[in-house]
Amino acid sequence: MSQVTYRQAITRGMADAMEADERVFLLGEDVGAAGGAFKVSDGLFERFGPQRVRDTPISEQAIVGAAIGAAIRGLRPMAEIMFADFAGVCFDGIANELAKYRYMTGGQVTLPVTIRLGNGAGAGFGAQHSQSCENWFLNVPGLKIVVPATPADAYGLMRAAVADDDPVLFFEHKHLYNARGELDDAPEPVAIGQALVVRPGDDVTIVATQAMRLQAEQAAETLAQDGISAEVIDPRTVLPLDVATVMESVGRTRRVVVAQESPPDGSWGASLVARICAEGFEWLDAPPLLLSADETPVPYADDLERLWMPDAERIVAATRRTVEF
Amino acid sequence: MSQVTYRQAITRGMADAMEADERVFLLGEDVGAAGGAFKVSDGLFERFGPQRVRDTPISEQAIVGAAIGAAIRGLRPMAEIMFADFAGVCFDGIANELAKYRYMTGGQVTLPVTIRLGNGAGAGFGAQHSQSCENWFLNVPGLKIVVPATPADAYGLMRAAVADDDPVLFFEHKHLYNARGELDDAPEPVAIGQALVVRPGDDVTIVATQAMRLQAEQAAETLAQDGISAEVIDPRTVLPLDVATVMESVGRTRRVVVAQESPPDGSWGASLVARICAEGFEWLDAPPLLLSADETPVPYADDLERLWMPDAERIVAATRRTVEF
Amino acid sequence: MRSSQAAPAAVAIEEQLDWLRSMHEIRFFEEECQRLFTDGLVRGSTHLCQGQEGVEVGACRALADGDTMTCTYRGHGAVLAMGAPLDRTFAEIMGKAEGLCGGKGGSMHLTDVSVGALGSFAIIGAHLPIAAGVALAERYLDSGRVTICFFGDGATNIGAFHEALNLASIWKLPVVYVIENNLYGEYSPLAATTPIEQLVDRADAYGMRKERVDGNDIGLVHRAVTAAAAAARAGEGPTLVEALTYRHKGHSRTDPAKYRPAGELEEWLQRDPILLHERALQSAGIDAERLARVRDDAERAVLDALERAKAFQAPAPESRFDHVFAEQALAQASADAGVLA
Amino acid sequence: MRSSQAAPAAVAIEEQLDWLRSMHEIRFFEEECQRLFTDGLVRGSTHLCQGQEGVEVGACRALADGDTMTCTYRGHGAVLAMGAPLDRTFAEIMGKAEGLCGGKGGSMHLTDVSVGALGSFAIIGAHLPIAAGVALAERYLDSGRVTICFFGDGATNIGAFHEALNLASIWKLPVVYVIENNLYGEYSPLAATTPIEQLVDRADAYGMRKERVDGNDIGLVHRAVTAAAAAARAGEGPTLVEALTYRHKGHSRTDPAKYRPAGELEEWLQRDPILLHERALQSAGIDAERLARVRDDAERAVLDALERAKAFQAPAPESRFDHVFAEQALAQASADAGVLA
Ligand SMILES: Cc1ncc(C[n+]2csc(CCOP(=O)(O)OP(=O)(O)O)c2C)c(N)n1
Ligand SMILES: Cc1ncc(C[n+]2csc(CCOP(=O)(O)OP(=O)(O)O)c2C)c(N)n1
Ligand SMILES: [Mg+2]
Ligand SMILES: [Mg+2]
Repeated sequence: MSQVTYRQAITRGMADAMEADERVFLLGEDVGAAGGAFKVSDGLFERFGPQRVRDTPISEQAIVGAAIGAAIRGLRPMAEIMFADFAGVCFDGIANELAKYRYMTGGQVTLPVTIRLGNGAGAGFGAQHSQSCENWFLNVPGLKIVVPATPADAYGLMRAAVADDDPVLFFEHKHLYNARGELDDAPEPVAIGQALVVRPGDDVTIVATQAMRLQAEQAAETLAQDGISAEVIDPRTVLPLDVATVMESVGRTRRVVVAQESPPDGSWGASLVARICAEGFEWLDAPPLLLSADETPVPYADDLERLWMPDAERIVAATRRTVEF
Repeated sequence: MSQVTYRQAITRGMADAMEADERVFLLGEDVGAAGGAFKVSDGLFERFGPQRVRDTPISEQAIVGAAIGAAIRGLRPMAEIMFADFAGVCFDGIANELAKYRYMTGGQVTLPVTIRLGNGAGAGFGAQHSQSCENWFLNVPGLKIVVPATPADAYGLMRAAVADDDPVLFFEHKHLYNARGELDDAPEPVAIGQALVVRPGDDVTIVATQAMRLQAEQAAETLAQDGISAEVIDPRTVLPLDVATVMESVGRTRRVVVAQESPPDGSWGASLVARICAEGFEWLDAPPLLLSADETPVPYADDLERLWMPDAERIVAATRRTVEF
Repeated sequence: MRSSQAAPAAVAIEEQLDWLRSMHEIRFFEEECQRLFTDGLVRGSTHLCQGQEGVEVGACRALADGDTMTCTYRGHGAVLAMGAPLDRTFAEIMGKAEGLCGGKGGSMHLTDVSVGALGSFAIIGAHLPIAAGVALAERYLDSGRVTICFFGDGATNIGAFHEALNLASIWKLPVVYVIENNLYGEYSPLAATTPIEQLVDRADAYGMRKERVDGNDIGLVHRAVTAAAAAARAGEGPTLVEALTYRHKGHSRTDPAKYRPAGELEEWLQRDPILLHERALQSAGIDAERLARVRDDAERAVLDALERAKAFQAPAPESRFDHVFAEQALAQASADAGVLA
Repeated sequence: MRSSQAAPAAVAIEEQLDWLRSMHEIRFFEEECQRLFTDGLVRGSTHLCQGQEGVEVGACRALADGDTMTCTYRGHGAVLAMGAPLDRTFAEIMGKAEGLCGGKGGSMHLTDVSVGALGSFAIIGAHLPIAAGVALAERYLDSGRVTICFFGDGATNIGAFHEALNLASIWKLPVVYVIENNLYGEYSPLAATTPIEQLVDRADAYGMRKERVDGNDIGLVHRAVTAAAAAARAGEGPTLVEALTYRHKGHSRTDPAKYRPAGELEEWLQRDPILLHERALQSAGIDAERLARVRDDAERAVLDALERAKAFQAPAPESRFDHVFAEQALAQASADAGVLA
């Protein structure tokens, strides 16, 4: 067991995956000698060489396409899209090709593609570099989408993603790269599609991912001091959502708050609320509360960006309202 | 008052908009002499000439970009993206540029851009030409998204979209092009963001758009024969959703079914359910029911495609379950 | 652009007869296809390739065993040229369970991986980067294989074309990009959308090898693609081949092709690739009777295949949940009719 | 590529002194900017343009009143060259209410429409089609105006580049595309990503006019862009200008630029555009004292502007709901803290 950063955990996840299987390789812009824009592939080029750690031109359509093509011929590509927002320029490749190719061919091709994307706000990068882009892809069957919050989950989901025979979008929260956490010396993969009960509780369930999960944990701590016992759940995968784990919790607590770093419409949070209502409407003692970011693009200025999205304090307030309903 | 097709209503909407304002023009692939892939711009080239009805190369990024650039210089472009699925190749232009440009510049630019997209399934076009792509853009603040179902709404929303100073995505359901309906001789614009109560009812509210709305009307007819009075609401705009009109109805009926032609996660239907629960949880006598398409890409074969999405019969069954809850 | 009426000597006559057979099969296949659609037996749309068989057969027959191919929605010919069975190809277009893709793909997505037909793509340009990826894998695995990527003249204006060719060139990938230049993108003549004379010159923007050929002369296409494939295998990187050809029919089922100048079609019919190849074979000593037999055999094969295809079953309703994922469990979970309640 | 040490005779000396002033302002601005970031007074990232001032000022000063410009995240210089006020530009980067964009945009999105700086774009390639659209509007409105679009060498590999240049060319739009070729895209040298020698040759793929210039010689840049703008106004369509230059600093705040070969920076510092232009002015008879005064005035203007900017207020919290839409009502409706409950 050691303390590592989220960034180091991903790096190690990729390195171990490459070590374990020669078909695994990484491609993206400046992922090689430069170690990636966020330094997540630091050292991989030196260790695995230019064949397996490949710098590309600034051509995201080509990156995603090349990953698809390589995958159908038996390789297991990891493609980096730097800022998740750039998925906009290769959306067709992800949503129309990668997600549908297997289905359209009646299962003739297998697409073990992992796409890594730097997600989220909080660092002053402005409207085009701060979105939670997992929400763009929720309505696209054929994809699996993971959103790790901790080093252990990041490592475990990276291993699972690369080992998975289906396309996985792996969202790395940029604001967490330097966050530290425990990582086992021989860490295991984390199953895709399995939520984690981060903190058990009895009075209310708080569901959150990535940076918001850390805020939710903080909020739960604060609430505990007031005698409110909040269970915190991190879905870790948003497509498909592990509704069962959430329902098990909500079945006990009968109250739920979903906190997310994005606007409400078309979000995983709204999708989860719809599923909670579908499966456990009668159990609920309070309306499910969806705490979202503002319905605006992400503003640049420090203060504005901070206000744009929920934080521990607002989660506390929202949870109180739900508990007191 | 005359009977026109949905296609003719859109054509007339564009023509009247161009007649009314010289800054309005149309660009897209084969929208000119050919009249568009779906013949929606038939006759416009002859009437308004090559300056105002512009054929482009097969370059959707250029189409959207050109519309943005022209708009900030005072024109009012209507851009056609033929099949909505092709929005995947110009997703960045729509979601990262068009939607955010005004905000990022603190209001220095105004973007009266209308983007027309051929939406939806039901015609055997397969997985890459049949999606309900409005769902891709729900999490992107800065856009308005309209989804007309009838000739009158198509005409009225087209006029409103072109007159609007903000970007509007105008989704035309391909399967409705030949559907007929009434159109006033001097038709009015339809306000963006206003739902329509299509059929009043007391026992349950059914919410649906585009092709599903017609199925919902049929379903209501069938239910009426069984003594179930269903109110049918067509949001007509899915961003922003007119939650007030839906809540007014649900406040009376206390039961709601949302039927849509897409998978559930990340859909406008799930977003609406989340909002209904937020605003009217206590009023509901039954869980809000979200009736969606299968969580798969759209299959090609006739029978499979028909099964893939809800229809009147399944809406009837779902509504019965909700009423009997 | 050179035109060879004489068949290239290097290719055995039997092989060249086989090209003829393949072109005939495609031609008859497309004619039947058209009938299926106009008779309303099949829905959706279809994009026929009559007139372009020379490019498709000429190029695919330049491949070796294990080589692969990707193409567009106008891909019936290319997929058949790779060796996809006629009956299961018909069946796919008819949405049958025994179709190449189990009825999931349809006319625009014909795929038969077992013969190297890796996929037909219906978003313009999307498969060009995918083909680069296929070639990257061949390079990575040191397989010695090459891949062909077919696309249209209109597709050279989309962004993915640019990114794919640049990537293929900088990495010297074993891919042959073949433009089937049939003079139109949907209803637009090339000159209306593309400000240069020769599309193949776009190769220069990527420092890429290039070759422009008469696409209706199957011998020339075969020779050009053979050379390009050899170069690719030798590590010399990709080639952009522009094959000039013509589609005899409209863009799609609903297009009467009224935008064509008078006489254009007639002129191209004179240069029908089947006709030209038959002439070449006659010059090489094959008699008319033998040629007629090839044609008739092809026709019979197509009609028989169509009958078989018609007899195939529709896909089982539950099959629509298959093949979303490699592991079925996830898709099955949603098989309960999409109701959240 | 020609190199002119002598200033082009056609441009008045006063105007050329003004170029120098503008380059100095940009240089000092960027130095202060860097300090703001390294001191942690500003978050996020910034992309500085020291060394590229010759391209930005040379090109923008070739424009006439009412002409416009779009650029990238590395756009401080271009926006200032168009005449954006120093203080409000600083203020935007500092996220102040009085910033050019009210603090909504930041370093990567500097925009001042009032001076024709239509926007800075941070997704590579995205603004190239937008610039075509701006030019289309000028054409449509018969305004006689032209627009400049700046972008980097690395951006020539993205799809939007291809689509935009093709469209601009086929429609003969009045736009001047200027590649600021600073030899690197982020940390990658051009040759690692781009298989051709001269980026400007990509113009041939679009039948587009082209010109390659020493971007550190402001006179040559000015002359090339003046000619391109004149051609554009005359209806002769767009030009692709490649200006060879160098960024003195790393790609962004966090980049120490270790990937550069030893001596490369030093060599380029010898060819600093400010230095070269000062020499040219000296040859034209301007004395050292006058040159020093220009420099000092620029420095003072920048430092004063920075002081003013520091004193500006942070944006009001509620201002974050403004400007999503032209009509405010819609955004305001969601101002109740994003809670669905
Ligand atoms: C991205 C995208 N835009 C538009 C279309 C619609 N479309 C289908 S075929 C076609 C014309 C293509 O022309 P070309 O590349 O010359 O191929 P051809 O059809 O002539 O074989 C168009 C525009 C599409 N499928 N994908
Ligand atoms: C679509 C997209 N991909 C990647 C990036 C990340 N990125 C920002 S700057 C840059 C390098 C651009 O190089 P170049 O075009 O030469 O411009 P320069 O930075 O040298 O001015 C990259 C890859 C981006 N902003 N957008
Ligand atoms: Mg064509
Ligand atoms: Mg550069």
